[in-house]
Amino acid sequence: MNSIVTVTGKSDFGDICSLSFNWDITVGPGQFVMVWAPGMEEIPLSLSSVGDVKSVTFRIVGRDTEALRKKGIGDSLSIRGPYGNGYRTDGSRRVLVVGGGIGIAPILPLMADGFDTALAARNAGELDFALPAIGKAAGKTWISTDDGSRGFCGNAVQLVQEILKEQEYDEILACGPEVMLFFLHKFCVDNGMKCQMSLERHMKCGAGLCGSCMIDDKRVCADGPVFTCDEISGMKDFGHSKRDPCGTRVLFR
Amino acid sequence: MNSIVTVTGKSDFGDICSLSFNWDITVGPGQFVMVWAPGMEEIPLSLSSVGDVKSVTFRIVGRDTEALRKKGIGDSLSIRGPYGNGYRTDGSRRVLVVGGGIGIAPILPLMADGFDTALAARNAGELDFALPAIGKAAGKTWISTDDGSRGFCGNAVQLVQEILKEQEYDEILACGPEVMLFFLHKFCVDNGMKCQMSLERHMKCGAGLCGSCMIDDKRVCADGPVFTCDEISGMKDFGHSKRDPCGTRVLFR
Amino acid sequence: MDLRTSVGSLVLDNPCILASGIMDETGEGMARILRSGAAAAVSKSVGTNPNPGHANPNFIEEEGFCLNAMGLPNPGIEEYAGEMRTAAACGKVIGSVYASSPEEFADLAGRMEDYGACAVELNLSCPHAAGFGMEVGTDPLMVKRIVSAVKDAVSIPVWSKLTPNTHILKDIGKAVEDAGGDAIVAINTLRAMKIIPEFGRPFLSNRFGGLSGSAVRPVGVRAVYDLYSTVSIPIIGVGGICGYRDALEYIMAGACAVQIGTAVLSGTDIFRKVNGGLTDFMREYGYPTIGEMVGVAHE
Amino acid sequence: MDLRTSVGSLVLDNPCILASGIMDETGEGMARILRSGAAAAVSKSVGTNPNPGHANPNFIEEEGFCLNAMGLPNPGIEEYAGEMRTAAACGKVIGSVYASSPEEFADLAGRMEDYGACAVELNLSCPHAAGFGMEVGTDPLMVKRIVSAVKDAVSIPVWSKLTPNTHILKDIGKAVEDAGGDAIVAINTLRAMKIIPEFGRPFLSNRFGGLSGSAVRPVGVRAVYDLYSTVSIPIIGVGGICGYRDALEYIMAGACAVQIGTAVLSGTDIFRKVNGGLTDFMREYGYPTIGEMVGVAHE
Ligand SMILES: Cc1cc2nc3c(=O)[nH]c(=O)nc-3n(C[C@H](O)[C@H](O)[C@H](O)COP(=O)(O)OP(=O)(O)OC[C@H]3O[C@@H](n4cnc5c(N)ncnc54)[C@H](O)[C@@H]3O)c2cc1C
Ligand SMILES: Cc1cc2nc3c(=O)[nH]c(=O)nc-3n(C[C@H](O)[C@H](O)[C@H](O)COP(=O)(O)OP(=O)(O)OC[C@H]3O[C@@H](n4cnc5c(N)ncnc54)[C@H](O)[C@@H]3O)c2cc1C
Ligand SMILES: Cc1cc2nc3c(=O)[nH]c(=O)nc-3n(C[C@H](O)[C@H](O)[C@H](O)COP(=O)(O)O)c2cc1C
Ligand SMILES: Cc1cc2nc3c(=O)[nH]c(=O)nc-3n(C[C@H](O)[C@H](O)[C@H](O)COP(=O)(O)O)c2cc1C
Ligand code: FES
Ligand code: FES
Repeated sequence: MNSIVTVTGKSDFGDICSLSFNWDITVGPGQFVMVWAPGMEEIPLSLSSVGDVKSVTFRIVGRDTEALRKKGIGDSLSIRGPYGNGYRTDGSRRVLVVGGGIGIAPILPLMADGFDTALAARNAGELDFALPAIGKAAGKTWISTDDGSRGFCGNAVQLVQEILKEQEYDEILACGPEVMLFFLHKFCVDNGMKCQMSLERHMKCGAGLCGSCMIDDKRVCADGPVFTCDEISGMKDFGHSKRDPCGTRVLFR
Repeated sequence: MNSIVTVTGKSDFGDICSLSFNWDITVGPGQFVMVWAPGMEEIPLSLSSVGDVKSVTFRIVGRDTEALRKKGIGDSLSIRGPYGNGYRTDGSRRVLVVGGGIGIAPILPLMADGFDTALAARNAGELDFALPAIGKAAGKTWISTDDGSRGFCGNAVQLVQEILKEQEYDEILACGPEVMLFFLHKFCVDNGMKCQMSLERHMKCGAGLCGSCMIDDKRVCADGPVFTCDEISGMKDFGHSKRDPCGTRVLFR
Repeated sequence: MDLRTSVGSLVLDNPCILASGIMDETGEGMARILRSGAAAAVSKSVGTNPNPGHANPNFIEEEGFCLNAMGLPNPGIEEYAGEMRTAAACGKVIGSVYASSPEEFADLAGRMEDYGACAVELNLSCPHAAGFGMEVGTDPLMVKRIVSAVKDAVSIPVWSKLTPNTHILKDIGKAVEDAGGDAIVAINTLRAMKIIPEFGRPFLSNRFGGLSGSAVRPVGVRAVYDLYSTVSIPIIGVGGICGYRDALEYIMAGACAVQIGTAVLSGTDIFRKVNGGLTDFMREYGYPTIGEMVGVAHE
Repeated sequence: MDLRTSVGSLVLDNPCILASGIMDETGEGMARILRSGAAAAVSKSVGTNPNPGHANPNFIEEEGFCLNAMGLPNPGIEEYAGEMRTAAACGKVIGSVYASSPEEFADLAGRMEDYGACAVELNLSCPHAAGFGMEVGTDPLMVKRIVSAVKDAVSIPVWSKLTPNTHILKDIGKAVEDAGGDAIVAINTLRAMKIIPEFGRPFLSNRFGGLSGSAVRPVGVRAVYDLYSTVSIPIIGVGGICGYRDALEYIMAGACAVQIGTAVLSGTDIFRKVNGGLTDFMREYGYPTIGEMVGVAHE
């Protein structure tokens, strides 16, 4: 069932755009929706806020995100979902949340929930969209940029290493580019830390039927998008290959 | 949606048979179900008990009631419903329940609820099926037979007249042959009493769609089968004509 | 907002019509629906002779759909005169008829005109009546002959109700148009069956029945969309309409009016509810008339 | 209770098969379903060349049904070899293929045999792929030629998956049988459409799609019942099976096995649940084997 929602808020930060809307459905951090309006293809986007007002925050990377950014207050969107499992947090573990690049968007709800958070981006500008959330964060926040233009100079994994020098955590909840997650996962395994990571694959149905989003025998849309450290350890495709819209295996660069 | 239920109890009283079964659905007194098993046509029957164990009690008058009587403990029945509105009782009025002939079956749940009850039948034998219920009744009960073989000698309307000499009531809830209801309704109107009466017409869908059970512009299955004094007063067909399975109007004898 | 619409020359106060076979075996049943906000009511499909229809059980409701095999019960065209007159006194009534030959169709249609019908609807689509309905309505040549014969016999508009149980719906639609038919009604029910495992046999006495309700809406909307791209005569949409958004799907697919059947299960106020929802929608989305919405989904 | 059944010469551990197009674009997806209790899995329908399918949106779930227009995405028969081998190593895999000519069908089927398929399923029924599926599968002569060509090309059993979007299903079934087809699979989805009123246009990028899920079950059961009374080759039932009683409807209508698609939405344990329910039912109602239940609703 899709819902037709009306855009009630919009912010633009360079090539990152955020649209908010009222949608009366319970959603957990890490869950995603399929977003559509005439003139674009339907695309999966994580929810970047999950309270009474919901939002999606996306980087303009191609035709559909470009079309979506053209939407303004009062425009209608088709929203299918929420889909996927989301992050599981039960308060029994000390959790560090890690977001990289546009992968910060899906972890904003965790930040709003008060978890300590590490944010990594290429440069200061790419973090602008997260500043309002950082301002309101109840937990600790750390920042790194590849070029050192804001916060610690280095990547997400390096930032996490720094943080762990001053503070102890049992588990990492992360979202970001697969290459970042690949090394972060390796770091967790090497250091005996638990983790949950949100993965991405090409999605069509979003609901677990069509099989276009498989990593090994897992459906990213329905069995994920958030997978545990152990699940990821068993994935031959992780960091290695994905499927194109035909289902053909494509190796990462 | 039909339910397949298993017969758990059976009693036979001459040409009247009662089948009970477990059916986990909330039903009110006066509601009915469509009952079927292979080898018979589906027929409407009121529920003669509406607690955890439900039952139907029917007179054998033709092929389908004959087929249904052949069912025994352990046999399966298809039950559709419950359909119809049932009697409305809110405790604010002093109520006398009146059942005539097999029309006693649908009012047994009201008797079980503690209402005072008048039962009328052709002869003593035709009341046998109600004896267990009479034994357990918390309210007052009166009986009449046309031939005087049990209780007061006379018909239902005459019995009601007798009862009203000793006791006051605000409303009559009745079920029985249309000719009995016709005169009882006239009695109520003449004496300024409220009433609710359960009517019958040929039923197919039972659910309010097909229009085969109409009395004037009312669907007996969905707007009834229980109608109020005022509703009945406006019915030209009441006591006058019914429809055959083709929809052709047929005058009562 | 103006809910008025027209099906060819027939102007309706709103786009909601009672579908054939629903509370319309009697004149007073149709009259009630006309008082409940429907712009018109289609009569029960009536044949030459009285017909008790199939034996019970002939109906079952499940979540999302109903299955029925009433088998076209009706008192016959002679007896039905009174019902039509009662209903026609209260508003617009479309007389539905079924037959197995062009001549019989023409004869029945003529009678319906005499009885005061404002249009006649040819049942070329019932999926559970041997020798009638879709058995005649899936042969384009036969359809053409039937529609022509009826057109010759009456002066009121002639609607043809088609079945979705075919891969040649467009051909049948063309046949109706070629024969001079005034409008197409789509869809009738889908041929279907329910089996009760515990009994090891079909539930309906006729074994086969027709599927209606929400479940068939996407099929009906598609059928109307297909027809709208094929014929230029008006189309009336029917199948699974339970609310105003469902009605809009049909209208935007190309229907200038809709019929509501199974949703009467939810109450006879369904017509008022749909009309209310349409009014609000048109105000919010800036459509001044129903006509402006017809077929927009083709753009 | 013995859940074993056979489709012609092919013996299955239980009657539940994964339907084509569901989690079967990859070999590991099929392998997982085989581990989840399905007796066999039908592959995604594969064509000669890689095909990305229709653009998003191409799927929507509503209460009681799904609508999809995936458009037969697949990596092409060449590339699919690896997926088939992965799956076939874990159990029985039926290779589904689509094409527009008998020769192409024969070629693809031969490749599937080479890849280890235990049977091949001809997609003569997809309702939303121009030039394929039901566009070839509603012409009995064409169907006969396709089945004959494939029969000549392979030695594994040849199943034909038919569309319910036609009034000549029995004729098509007969054509399959006459051409030596080993089994019939019924049904594929119903051609359907959803329109979004607020946008005034169809939801699916392809506009038309296929209806699946509970809503189509009564149509599927009817189709199997119709076919069982017409042909004597085995029938596999599919469409809206969400529980064991749904599977029983198909079996009693005449199917010796069933396929499950949309209900995978409720979890991949659906195969185990249906098999569990069947076992309990057979114990309670005294059916020693699946075979004893096949077609009983015809008696
Ligand atoms: C579960 C999930 C959650 C996501 N959440 C976000 C988010 O919160 N913010 C955000 O900016 N992006 C998110 N994405 C990625 C987002 O879907 C793509 O950026 C978007 O689809 C690009 O579309 P495009 O037409 O603009 O670009 P295109 O030029 O079409 O594609 C650019 C790249 O985007 C990816 N992509 C395109 N279509 C799809 C598709 N149907 N499914 C998955 N990936 C696709 C591919 O990697 C492709 O190479 C998420 C993806 C997934 C799977
Ligand atoms: C709402 C309602 C509740 C009823 N409750 C009871 C009850 O609790 N106990 C009971 O004994 N009887 C009840 N009846 C009547 C019962 O349905 C009939 O006695 C039964 O259908 C007779 O079927 P038959 O084949 O045995 O007789 P038939 O020989 O077929 O018919 C005998 C008479 O029964 C009536 N009848 C037959 N079929 C139907 C039908 N489909 N719908 C309505 N009436 C029909 C007709 O008046 C007919 O003349 C009820 C009827 C209705 C409408
Ligand atoms: C109980 C019932 C009886 C019907 N009888 C007829 C009929 O006599 N003639 C006809 O053309 N259609 C008949 N139909 C079909 C409806 O008119 C309508 O085409 C179909 O049910 C789909 O619409 P819906 O989903 O709104 O019910 C009947 C449908 C039902 C449910
Ligand atoms: C997402 C999706 C994709 C499908 N793809 C195919 C396909 O490639 N080939 C095919 O023959 N059937 C395909 N089908 C049809 C199913 O195999 C099945 O026939 C139909 O969905 C009815 O069964 P169900 O109600 O159990 O899903 C697809 C169905 C769905 C929902
Ligand atoms: S996108 Fe279809 S299974 Fe995940
Ligand atoms: S029995 Fe069908 S409307 Fe009452």
